[in-house]
Amino acid sequence: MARLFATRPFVIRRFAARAFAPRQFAARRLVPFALVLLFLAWTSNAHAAQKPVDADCLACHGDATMTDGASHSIAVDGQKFSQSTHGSLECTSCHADIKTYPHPDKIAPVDCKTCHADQASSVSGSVHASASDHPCTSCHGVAHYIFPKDDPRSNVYPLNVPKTCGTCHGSPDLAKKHGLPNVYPLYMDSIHGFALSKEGLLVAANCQSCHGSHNILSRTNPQSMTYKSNIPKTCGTCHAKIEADYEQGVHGKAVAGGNLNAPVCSDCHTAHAILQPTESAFRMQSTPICGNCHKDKFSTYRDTFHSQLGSLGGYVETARCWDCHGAHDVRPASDPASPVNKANLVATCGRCHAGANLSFVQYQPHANARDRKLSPGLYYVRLFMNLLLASTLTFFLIHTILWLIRSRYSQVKNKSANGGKNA
Amino acid sequence: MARLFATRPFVIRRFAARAFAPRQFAARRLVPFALVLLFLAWTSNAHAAQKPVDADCLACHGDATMTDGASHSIAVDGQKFSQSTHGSLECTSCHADIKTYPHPDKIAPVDCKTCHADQASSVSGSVHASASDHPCTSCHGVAHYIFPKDDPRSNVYPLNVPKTCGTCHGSPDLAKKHGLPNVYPLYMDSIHGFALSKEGLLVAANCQSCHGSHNILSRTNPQSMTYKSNIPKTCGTCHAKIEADYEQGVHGKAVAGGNLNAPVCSDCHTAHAILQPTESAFRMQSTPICGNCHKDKFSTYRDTFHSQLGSLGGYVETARCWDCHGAHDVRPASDPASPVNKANLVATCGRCHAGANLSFVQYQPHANARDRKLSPGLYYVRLFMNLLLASTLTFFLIHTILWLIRSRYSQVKNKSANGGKNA
Amino acid sequence: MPDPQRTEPITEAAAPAPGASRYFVRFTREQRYMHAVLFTTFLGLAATGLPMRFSESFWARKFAAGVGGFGAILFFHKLCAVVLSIAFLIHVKEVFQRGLLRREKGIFWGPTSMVGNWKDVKDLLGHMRWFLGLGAKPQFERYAYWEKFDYWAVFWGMIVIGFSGYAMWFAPFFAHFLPGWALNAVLVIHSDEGLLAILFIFSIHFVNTHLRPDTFPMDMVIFTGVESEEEFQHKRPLEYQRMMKEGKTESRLGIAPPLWLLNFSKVVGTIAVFIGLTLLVLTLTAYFH
Amino acid sequence: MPDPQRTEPITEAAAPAPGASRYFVRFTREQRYMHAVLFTTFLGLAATGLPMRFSESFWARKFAAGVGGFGAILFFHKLCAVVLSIAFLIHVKEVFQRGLLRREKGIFWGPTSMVGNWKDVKDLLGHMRWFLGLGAKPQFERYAYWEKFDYWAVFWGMIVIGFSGYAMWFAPFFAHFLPGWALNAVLVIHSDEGLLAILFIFSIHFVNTHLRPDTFPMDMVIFTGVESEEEFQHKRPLEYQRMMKEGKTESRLGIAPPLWLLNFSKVVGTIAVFIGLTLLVLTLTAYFH
Repeated sequence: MARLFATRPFVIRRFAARAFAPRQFAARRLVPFALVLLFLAWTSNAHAAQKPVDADCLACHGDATMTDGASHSIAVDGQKFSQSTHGSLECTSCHADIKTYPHPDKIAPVDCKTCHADQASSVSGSVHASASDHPCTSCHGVAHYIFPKDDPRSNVYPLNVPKTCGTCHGSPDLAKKHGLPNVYPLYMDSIHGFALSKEGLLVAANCQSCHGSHNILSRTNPQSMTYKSNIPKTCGTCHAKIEADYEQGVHGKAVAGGNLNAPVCSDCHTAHAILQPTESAFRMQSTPICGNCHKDKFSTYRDTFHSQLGSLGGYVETARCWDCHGAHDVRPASDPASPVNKANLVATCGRCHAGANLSFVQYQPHANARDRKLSPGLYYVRLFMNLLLASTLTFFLIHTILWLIRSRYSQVKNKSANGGKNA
Repeated sequence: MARLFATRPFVIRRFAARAFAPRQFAARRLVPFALVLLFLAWTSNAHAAQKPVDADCLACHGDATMTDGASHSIAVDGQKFSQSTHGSLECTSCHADIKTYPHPDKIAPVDCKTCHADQASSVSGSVHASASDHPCTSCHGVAHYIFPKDDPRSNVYPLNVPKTCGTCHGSPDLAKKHGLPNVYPLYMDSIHGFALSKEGLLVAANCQSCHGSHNILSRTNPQSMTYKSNIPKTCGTCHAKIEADYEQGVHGKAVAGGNLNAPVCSDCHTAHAILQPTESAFRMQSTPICGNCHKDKFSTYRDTFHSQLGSLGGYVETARCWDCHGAHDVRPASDPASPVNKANLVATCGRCHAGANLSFVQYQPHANARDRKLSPGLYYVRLFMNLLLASTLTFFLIHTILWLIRSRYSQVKNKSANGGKNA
Repeated sequence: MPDPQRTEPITEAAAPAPGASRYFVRFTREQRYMHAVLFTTFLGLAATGLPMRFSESFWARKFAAGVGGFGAILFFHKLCAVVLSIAFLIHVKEVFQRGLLRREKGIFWGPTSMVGNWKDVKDLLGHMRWFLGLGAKPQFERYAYWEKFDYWAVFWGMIVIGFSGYAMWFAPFFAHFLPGWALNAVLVIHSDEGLLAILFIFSIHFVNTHLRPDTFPMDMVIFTGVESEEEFQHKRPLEYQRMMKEGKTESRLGIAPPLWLLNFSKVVGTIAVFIGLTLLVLTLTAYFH
Repeated sequence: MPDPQRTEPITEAAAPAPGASRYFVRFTREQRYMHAVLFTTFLGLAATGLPMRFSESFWARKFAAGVGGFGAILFFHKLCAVVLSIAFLIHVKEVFQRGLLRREKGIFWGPTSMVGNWKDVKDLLGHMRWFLGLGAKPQFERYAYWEKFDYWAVFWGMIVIGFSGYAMWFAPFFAHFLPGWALNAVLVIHSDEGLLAILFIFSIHFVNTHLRPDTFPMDMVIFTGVESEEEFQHKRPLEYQRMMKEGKTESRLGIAPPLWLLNFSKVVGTIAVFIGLTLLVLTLTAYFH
């Protein structure tokens, strides 16, 4: 249907041709009735006599079995149409080239742009610019039954948007063809997708909350809502306080300063498969994400009991990066507002460790036992322990192997003369 | 300041009086300068000469220390005012009775209704009708610095609404005085309050999402958004799918049919202290809520292992009411769409019990071991077990007590002749 | 961590000192070990079962939080259950082998059997008469009627609690054989029989065998296995006479319990009684709450 | 659940049959019980400690999920630690009492002491020479050098692992006495020393004392406490000679280990070795992953 409207003219069979189509028998019987209606319209509305009214059109197109020459349905449900957002318009408002009845075989495709010029211009600048691949109806649904976006019957009603976009973007083939990730299933399992599809939360972010609707641009385009440096503002549309926090932190300042290596929202939360941050899975997944950039900090974190216990899976409460450093307004430790500023350490550690005191917070959560200069005590302790472990095991391993060989040798030589069964 | 604007005329000290106030020395020095300005305004704008312009007003009111006869500040920060939503207006647009300069001692209070007639009429029909107790400024903030509601500086910016309403409704005294519950802390700890205040989520429900803004009505008023039978629609503003589900269920149908004893959203989720339903605390709290009405089902549920293990606290996954019956579209078991319909039981039980089969689902999750007719087998098993328990314990308790007494008697009589230390 | 060598004589090999009383064996080592496995796992099962049964009590939630959640409780309960089941099967296998295959005498019938007989009924009635001062104290054989009751109560309890427990654990499997209402009944059975066992063991059994004046504070015989001649004669006169008459005295002679065993038994027994009484108090408070 | 009476003679009191070899006591009951407590809690500590140390391995996560989460692991680890600490303190108290207060001989010095001496060095070197076929096998006294090493390794390990463990458990308290970096060091110490103990016990100790050809598959002496005269003479010639010379033979005489004890020891020992080797394999795979 969508392709029909936007890319090819209607080719309606002529009456003569239709007379031979047995399936259209019902429509044929309506012809005399339609002529009566036409006459009535003419007498009551003499100055518009030449232009057919809706009833005239429905006289033929109201037949649910009506098809064009290519066997595509050209039927219109008048009842449903009248409830749609365009229900108050007349057929000829859109099919403006039909001036007479009966109308010519070939009529012009309806051009939505006639009324919706702004939207059409947005689309023509977007990734969906190709009108033949992306007619308006591909998102807004069947042309005669378009509903306003706050109507649950609309294809662009918030709760229906993912399904609508998913018609194309849920297909792995399309994703492959355009080199896009297959994001539809990721979104559906995310906190946004779950809130939207399972809970039906109207305010939950759907595709167009982040990508826009008519003006969707590639994320490589600096004007795009999903261009890296625009992402905080895009997410901030809903997550206002988090955006404000983020902008105060080192990451936000770096991005604002043009450093596109610094992380934005989607780097930690992912773009589509966004999890509830209190969930076990998020806590397990996100620490390595920080580690992608902060390699040394991650490696030293992994040496700690925080990490060791935390890696056990399930819901483990031990501290992850953001539990100490803050999540969005990550600040340097020198900043008095940072939770890891010396003045705040007792409070920060004390959130988990009851009784944390000034000596307790001397603990180094990122001590590097391999760095002699930074942590000399720890370095030598580790060195000693490793040497102890290696030397003890090496010595006794050799000792044991020699012993084994020699014992066996003696045993075989003496034919088990010594040593009882339970020796 | 709020009271000042709405309830009493300005009483400005006359120049003569001001000359004796040393604190207003700065303002006094501005007088010649203001006169010059006035003259310039008069020469350049002759036809409006009588009406003072903003600069004239600020000549005096721009002094931050200026007060009225009752020592209330009547200073205006012109800079901040010009950024406010009314910044494009002139002082005399609102203070319309001021025609001349200097203006009279007593001037009329500004009436917001002049422009905002709809809102004023809404308020006058609401619980906040009393204009002296609830001037517009009590919610919209200082009169000269009102910002549009999407401006973070506005008192009615979504993230600021709870704090604004909390100014009055966060006080236990006010709650007590009006016989209202002290809901502010409950809201702030709820999932809505948390999302709004901790995460700064703009779309999270704030006070006015559920109560309205100008037209707040008592929940006993059938027109109120919080009137019991309107609550599903109110919550459905965001939770659209849940509302649709609810309307399909027995509870929704009962409420729609006028039975106000049936539960609406707030009966299970509470009105303000709404928890995340996957949270352990909600799972612990909500089963007894169902039990408030379904007393027999709750009592028989409590006899099951589901309940026994589930009551241990922490996150226990055993089935609660809605895990089997559905949460919002609770349907009678006879409905084929109900998860507890016979045809669906294997699937429903199988969600937790791997390997659930047709015989497994013969298990009665609400068997009543006290009901001989409904569960005869179980009834007699329980009877037998209880009799066994009671008779065994009773018999041996008597036996043991008698033995104890007799042994002690013998022991004392025989002066411990028999029985060694470790006998 | 072997200790530096001790120079004291080895108690096990010591002959009884002259003048000291002779000791007779009442319980074999296997029996004592079985009792040890039984009471250890029973304490474990009770300590994990009660929090599940009375999960709404504050101590159940504290306990669950303390040991790392309901999963840990359930895991430990099942672990103890499996160990106890294995011990029970070993016992049944042994009774079967000795009684039916090897046709040992005294397993199923006669004065040394655990099976109840007419004398037990008479002993019970006679004992009751004695309680009320209406007759002399009955003379007990090897196993007194309350000991037989203890044994069969545990035997029956094991089958009943065990079967119902496994039926809950593997409900989808058991559902193939059991009717629907039986799946409901197993919880009632498991929890009532378990409660009975707990209440019985931690009150009646403790008092009868350990805390009554004759044995206070604890009857060590299940730990040491032996009883002095006087005690034996006083408590089981019939068995003592029978032993003398049959000339089996020599074969029943044991050694005096070494001090370490008495001390060890006291410590273990006291801990068990203490845990048991604590659980009893918690159960009763939860039950009558 | 007492068993029907057995009619076999009581093994404990039995005199050695004529012609059978004599048995001598090497470990007292206290020492064997201490070893039992030690290896039980050690297995528990290793089984719960390793999943925490190698928490990123798949088996650690499986294990945590199986026993009800990390809380259960941590709880059980602390429980075993407390039991082992108590056992250790009892041992230290006893050594202190016997060596310092009662001034028993042979605790700190001499051939029966656990304290290393010049002979141990010579024995070690001689043993090595023997390994290489360069000399005769040294004659060992009561405790051979590798046994002394085992003892002191555990003794030292106990102090080091125990102290560092409690320092982590009660970090805010220990922070009063320890410098900041020590709070970091305790984890390194705890986990390295624990790993050393696990690797050592589950490979070297198992092989040295149980799996080498002379003792394969298991040296039962730590379970039974006694060794036959021939074995004793062969393995500890010096001690045997000293015992004969000092005329202490009588006081060291033990009884032949009863069959039940041998069977019981085999079962327990096999389970322990099996668990230990499993943990060893898991540790090595995780370490070299």
